[in-house]
Amino acid sequence: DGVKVGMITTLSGGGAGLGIDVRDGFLLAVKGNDDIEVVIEDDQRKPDIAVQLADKMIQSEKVDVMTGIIWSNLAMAVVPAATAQGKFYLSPNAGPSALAGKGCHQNYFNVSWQNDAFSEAAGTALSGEAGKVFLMAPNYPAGQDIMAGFKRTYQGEIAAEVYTKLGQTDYAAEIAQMRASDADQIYFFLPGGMGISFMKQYAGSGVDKPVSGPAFSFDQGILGAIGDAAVGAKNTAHWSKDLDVPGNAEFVAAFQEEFGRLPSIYAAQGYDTGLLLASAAAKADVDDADAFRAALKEADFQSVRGKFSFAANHHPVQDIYLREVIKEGDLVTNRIVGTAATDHSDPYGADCNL
Amino acid sequence: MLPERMLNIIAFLALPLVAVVAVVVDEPFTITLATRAAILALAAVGLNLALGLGGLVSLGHAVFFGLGGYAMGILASHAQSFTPLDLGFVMFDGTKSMPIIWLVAILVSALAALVIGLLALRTAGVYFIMITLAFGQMFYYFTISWPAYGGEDGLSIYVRNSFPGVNTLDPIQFFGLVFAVLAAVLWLMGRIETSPFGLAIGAARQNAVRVETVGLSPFRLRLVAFVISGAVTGLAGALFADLNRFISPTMFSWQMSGEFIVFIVLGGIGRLYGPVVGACLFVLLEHMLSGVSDFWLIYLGAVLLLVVLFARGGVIGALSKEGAAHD
Amino acid sequence: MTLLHLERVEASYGAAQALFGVDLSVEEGEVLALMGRNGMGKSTTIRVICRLMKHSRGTVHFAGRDLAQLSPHAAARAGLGLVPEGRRVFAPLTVRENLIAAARPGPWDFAKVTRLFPRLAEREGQVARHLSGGEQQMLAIGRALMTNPRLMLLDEATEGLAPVVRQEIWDALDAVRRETGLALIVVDKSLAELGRIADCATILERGRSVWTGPMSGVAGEVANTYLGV
Amino acid sequence: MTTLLLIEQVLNGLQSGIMLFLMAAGLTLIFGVMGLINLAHGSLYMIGAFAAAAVAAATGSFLLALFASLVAAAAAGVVIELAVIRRLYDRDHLDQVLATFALILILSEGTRWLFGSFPLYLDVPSVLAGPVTLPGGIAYPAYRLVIILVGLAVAAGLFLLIGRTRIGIQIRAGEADREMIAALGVNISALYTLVFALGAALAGLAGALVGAIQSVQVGMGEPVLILAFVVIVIGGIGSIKGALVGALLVGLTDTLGGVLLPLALGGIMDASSATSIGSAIASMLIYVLMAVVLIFRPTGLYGTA
Amino acid sequence: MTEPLLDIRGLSKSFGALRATDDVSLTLLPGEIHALIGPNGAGKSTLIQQIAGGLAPDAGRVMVNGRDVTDLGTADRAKCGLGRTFQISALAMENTVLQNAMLGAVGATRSVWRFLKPVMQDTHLCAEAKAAIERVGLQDVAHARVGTLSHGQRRLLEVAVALTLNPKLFLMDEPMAGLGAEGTARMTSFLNDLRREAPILLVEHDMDAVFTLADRISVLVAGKVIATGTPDEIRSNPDVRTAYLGDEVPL
Ligand SMILES: Nc1ncnc2c1ncn2[C@@H]1O[C@H](COP(=O)(O)OP(=O)(O)OP(=O)(O)O)[C@@H](O)[C@H]1O
Ligand SMILES: Nc1ncnc2c1ncn2[C@@H]1O[C@H](COP(=O)(O)OP(=O)(O)OP(=O)(O)O)[C@@H](O)[C@H]1O
Ligand SMILES: [Mg+2]
Ligand SMILES: [Mg+2]
Repeated sequence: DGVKVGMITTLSGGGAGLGIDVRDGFLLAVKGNDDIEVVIEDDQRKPDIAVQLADKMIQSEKVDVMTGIIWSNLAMAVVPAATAQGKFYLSPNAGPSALAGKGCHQNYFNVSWQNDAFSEAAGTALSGEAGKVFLMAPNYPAGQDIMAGFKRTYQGEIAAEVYTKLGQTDYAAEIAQMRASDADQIYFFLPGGMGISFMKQYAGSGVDKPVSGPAFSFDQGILGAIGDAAVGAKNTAHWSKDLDVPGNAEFVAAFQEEFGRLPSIYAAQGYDTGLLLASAAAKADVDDADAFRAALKEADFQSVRGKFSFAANHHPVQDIYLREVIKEGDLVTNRIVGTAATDHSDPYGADCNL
Repeated sequence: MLPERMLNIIAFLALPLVAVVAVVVDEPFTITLATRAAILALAAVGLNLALGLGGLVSLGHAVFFGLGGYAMGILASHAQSFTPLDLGFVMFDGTKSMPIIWLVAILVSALAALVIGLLALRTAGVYFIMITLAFGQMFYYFTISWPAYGGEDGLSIYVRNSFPGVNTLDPIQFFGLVFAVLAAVLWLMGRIETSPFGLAIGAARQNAVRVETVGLSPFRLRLVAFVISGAVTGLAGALFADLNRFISPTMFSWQMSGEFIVFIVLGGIGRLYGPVVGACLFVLLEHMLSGVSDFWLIYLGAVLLLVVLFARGGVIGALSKEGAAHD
Repeated sequence: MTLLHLERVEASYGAAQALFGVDLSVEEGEVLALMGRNGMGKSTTIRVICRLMKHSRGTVHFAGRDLAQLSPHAAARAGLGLVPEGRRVFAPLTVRENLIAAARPGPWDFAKVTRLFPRLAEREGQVARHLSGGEQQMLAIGRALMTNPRLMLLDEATEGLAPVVRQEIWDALDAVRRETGLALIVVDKSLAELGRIADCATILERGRSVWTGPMSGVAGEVANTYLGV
Repeated sequence: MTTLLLIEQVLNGLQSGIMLFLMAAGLTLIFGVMGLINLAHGSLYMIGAFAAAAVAAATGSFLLALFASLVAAAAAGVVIELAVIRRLYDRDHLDQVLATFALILILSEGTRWLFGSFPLYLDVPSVLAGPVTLPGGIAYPAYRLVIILVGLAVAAGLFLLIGRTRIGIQIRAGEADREMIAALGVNISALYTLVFALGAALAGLAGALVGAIQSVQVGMGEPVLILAFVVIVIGGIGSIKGALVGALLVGLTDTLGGVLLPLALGGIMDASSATSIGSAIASMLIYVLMAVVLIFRPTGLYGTA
Repeated sequence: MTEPLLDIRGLSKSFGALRATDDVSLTLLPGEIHALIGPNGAGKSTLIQQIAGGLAPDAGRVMVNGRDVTDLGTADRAKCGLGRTFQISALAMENTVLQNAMLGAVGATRSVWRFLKPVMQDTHLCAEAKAAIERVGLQDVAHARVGTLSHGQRRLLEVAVALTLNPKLFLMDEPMAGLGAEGTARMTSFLNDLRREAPILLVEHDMDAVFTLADRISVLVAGKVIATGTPDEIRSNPDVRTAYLGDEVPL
């Protein structure tokens, strides 16, 4: 018999785009695979609903593996309880530091990134050339994690560090601070609509310091909404649609064919998660937990990011690229301009006793 | 058309019936759903005292729900990690015992309700709605950016707390416990509603001047109702945290407060069992519709809309002969 | 010509029937006193005429039109002016705004109404909530006049007014009626004052019209049986 | 912080206040004047933004996009009023809350169904794209100046409509006693449909104007909804002047709080806790403002009991 | 001379430029009905409000039963024995007639802080409430919701609620308003008896009732008391006739 997967992700409301990408990528990867049965539920981006759904997956659906959660806070609500009950959890997005360090678990596999990863890579890549950097992020754990990641690796001066309200839409005050500061460069993390608002307003302000950030603010799903204002911005990610590794071009084409839009990093992560699962299911019976775990650990699949393996704490070891936002005809998209970090893994693994 | 009393009995017994059937056919998740419904009902029953009887439309009851939840989370996490909680004047080891947690949840939320009530009850009507919302938002943003207990990420309590004589890890036993609390609170609320206090607070909703001229202070009546109401919702918060074994700032969000109001209006304002029926129905709809399509919220919206437009007095009002309990 | 005609009108508040068969008619320029003890259906009858309530049986015709077809505002525009029981002035609006909200073209305008009630001119900018009871009553009457109706319905319109003012109002309405042919339906408790202004009377008892006749007939036996005086 | 920067931040606060007023204007009319609690205000705001984005994408004209936002939101307003709202005027506030809450679900998800789950592109017209230089050497985005002008124009227009015209008086009379104003011959149903549509159109216009410098996405209306209520309540329900003052206060508090608090706290604690605590408090600040205003003036700054 | 139960001294209240009550002093003696009449807007309701505690006076004192109550709130004044009725009915419209009367009884007996015993099963409170309802003749509609009562019935209920308080004195603002001829006659004879229990300060525009009932009459014009005296004195006072009575009341 095959593997039953419970996917809990955000499919309704404002944050649905990310969940839909993860779901579609995942389904694309396991399409036609009879070994894998998928049950999907919508968490509405509410932690308590996610917890309920996890209970449902475990108690009623009797799934073997869970996946799908987009947001750190929902992951924190669901993952520990699920893994404690012997289920496998594959994270297609979100990697809170707590689950990478002391809170790591043998059944928890992160197929995306630890929250700090992109900004650590950015810190490395920008060191030396960027001069003084102005940091900005929303005031919540993921925002603080990501800025901490940047500061950990950046070897240069931080001109200022500003934390904004989560969900803020007007950045006039921050932009004025940027203008007045002696920073040479802006590094920011503002996911979703916050990033769109900031980039548009920044473009209209006449401040012309270069901007960069982790890929979340420059992903395919939102670049269309930012438009030309984003062109030229640098960002770091483990994947890009022009990444020249086996299988990537096919994935991009298949995704576009199937869903009529370009894949985002979330779609790529969902896809990789699906591939990982399929690779393990082909090797081991999920009822034999140790064997299945070992099969997952091997990560024996062709990731669309190229080389991919798990560190001891079951978090990825992967390359992270520097991308630049460009215009291809009418399309605003990313192009790889360099490698920001090779075989990057997170610093929390030291606290994990796996 | 049934008499309202019959409906109430049916509504009340439906929950344990579902839970017991779920045990028989081995569907533990259904028990979890029933437990969730019962706890949300309890929170809304609390609000109903202020809102239905006292006319105090609080859009900030999530404050008490959240405080109950954080009382549980903080006590249990300290007990779990064996790090005492330093309150400045005493050190406290934390606890995993439900009765103590409940007591703390009730006291903390009652205290908060007292303070918020003292300030908010100076206003009335829509202003009251908004000032309670303001307090809710303050707590919400505070907990989001307060790192000690997880900030926005929230806090997991991996093992459910204990109650003497009950195996709380067993879904049906935990349900039984929750349901017993709900039953007790409903009984209490029923008594309060018909008591002299209930008569007076109900009259204060309709005509404060009238209450004053018979020598009663509407402010004091409302404050007491608000405190009791907050305490009950706080207790529900502690239970909710225990159901999920998890707390997070969303317990403080205005959407949470809004949902409590939705339960009450859905079931029928001014009815003792209104919140119970409303919460059960809402949980049921949420559960059944979410599988239908990605756009299931449209259907949920449509159902709610139909109820407001065509079922005056909520679901109970529509099904019983009595119609609107009051306007 | 008959201006208003009700025939066998019945009406209910939800399940509770309040009117069981009311017949009455008002001629152009006529003043009808609608009488009866408390709770007999006077206000309900008035509400039915103004379409604030739907009748369940019977017919209501006004100026040749079937009022059942009209919405309240259309009925008002057809020429009905209401001074409702309990005043119902627009509390948050000023005196001037209360009057302007209702205005429709005709002989009655702001200047003329405030000439009738000088007190309203003095309180022009004050919100109606803070008027004295009697001032609110004046405002309610003035407001109905501003619509320049053909038939005015006054439900206890002089309740709470000082005797001098009441006299002035009746005199004024009487004068208007002579000038413009305004018809009135008056509900009022003072038999003496009604006697001076009304031409005829209809008496209600438990939701039925039980007596109709000239105002002078409301005395002695009739008054005793139906009104308890 | 230099004086010039402080002045610029005060300006930012004021302009963000006017932007808030623009977002709250439709609600001022529907909630403040008609007395209807319309939680779907944010959804109408969103509809305006989406309509504008769709038309701008199709035609490339920002003016047409603005026009589309007005028309789409007004049309949605008329449909909603006729189908739902009209049955709610004589109901409890709570029924209105529940019904318009249901409308949020339907409208948001309906929009997502039509336009997909991803944010749409809507940008300021190219003539207004860059900054202009204000006296004192402050560079200021030209488009924001336009928003300020539109906001002030809307404020003036509403003030005149509500306070000075007969229609405004009749709307307010209708809010006080609907049955009575109908009995005086005013077609209050038609009037209310009209006003609701106007309120919706204002919400839609704000969605398009503000959407051009923010993100056009499902759910964009919800924070706006709460802020709009905060603004109106601080100012006092029913008062246009109050709404404007409330909006400016909220804008100033929010902007200056976020900028100054971390600085101020920097004097008494280390820099990183100052930024995190400072911005934590700053995010609560407008709610503290609202609570304080209501505690001392229970009916808002310009409201009457 | 007996001590006045109500003694007000120099009460003044202005709204902006308008002096609604201007240095008003009057007393209410045991067993009397003291009528307060005057043109519309003269300040009668404003005066009653200041006595009952709904409005704070700008100047002056209010003494009830020898106690200065000027600084007390409405509820506390009610506890001191002030019973009042309103010009516009203030009742709990969704409740029944009996429940409204019960509320008075609850207030009077200070039994509101009881949370568990059903109020309708309290025989003592019920008896009080029913007695009051019977006295005003509303026993037939005791279980009807107030919202379904006619205007006149509501006026009677106002009085009944005041009765349940067993007040030391009554303030009544236009109790006859809206009552038919028959109702007015009944109310008149009812108040006539009531004065033996507690004196009444009566504001009323029904001159028949006022001249039948009042022991003393004060006339308020533009916030000032222009005359106080027996009905006969007032009837023949030419100032009062021009300001208020007109030729309604025959000499
Ligand atoms: N809103 C209502 N709901 C139910 N019944 C009502 C309502 N209003 C009035 N009634 C009933 O209808 C009957 C007629 O009332 P109506 O108000 O027409 O009497 P009325 O003759 O005007 O009396 P009054 O002189 O006291 O004003 C009364 O028995 C009353 O109880
Ligand atoms: N809150 C207020 N603000 C401004 N003016 C007020 C206020 N309350 C009352 N007034 C004015 O004070 C005057 C006295 O009002 P009051 O209600 O005391 O009159 P009254 O003698 O009871 O008259 P009536 O017999 O008509 O009821 C009126 O002219 C009224 O307009
Ligand atoms: Mg009547
Ligand atoms: Mg008065």
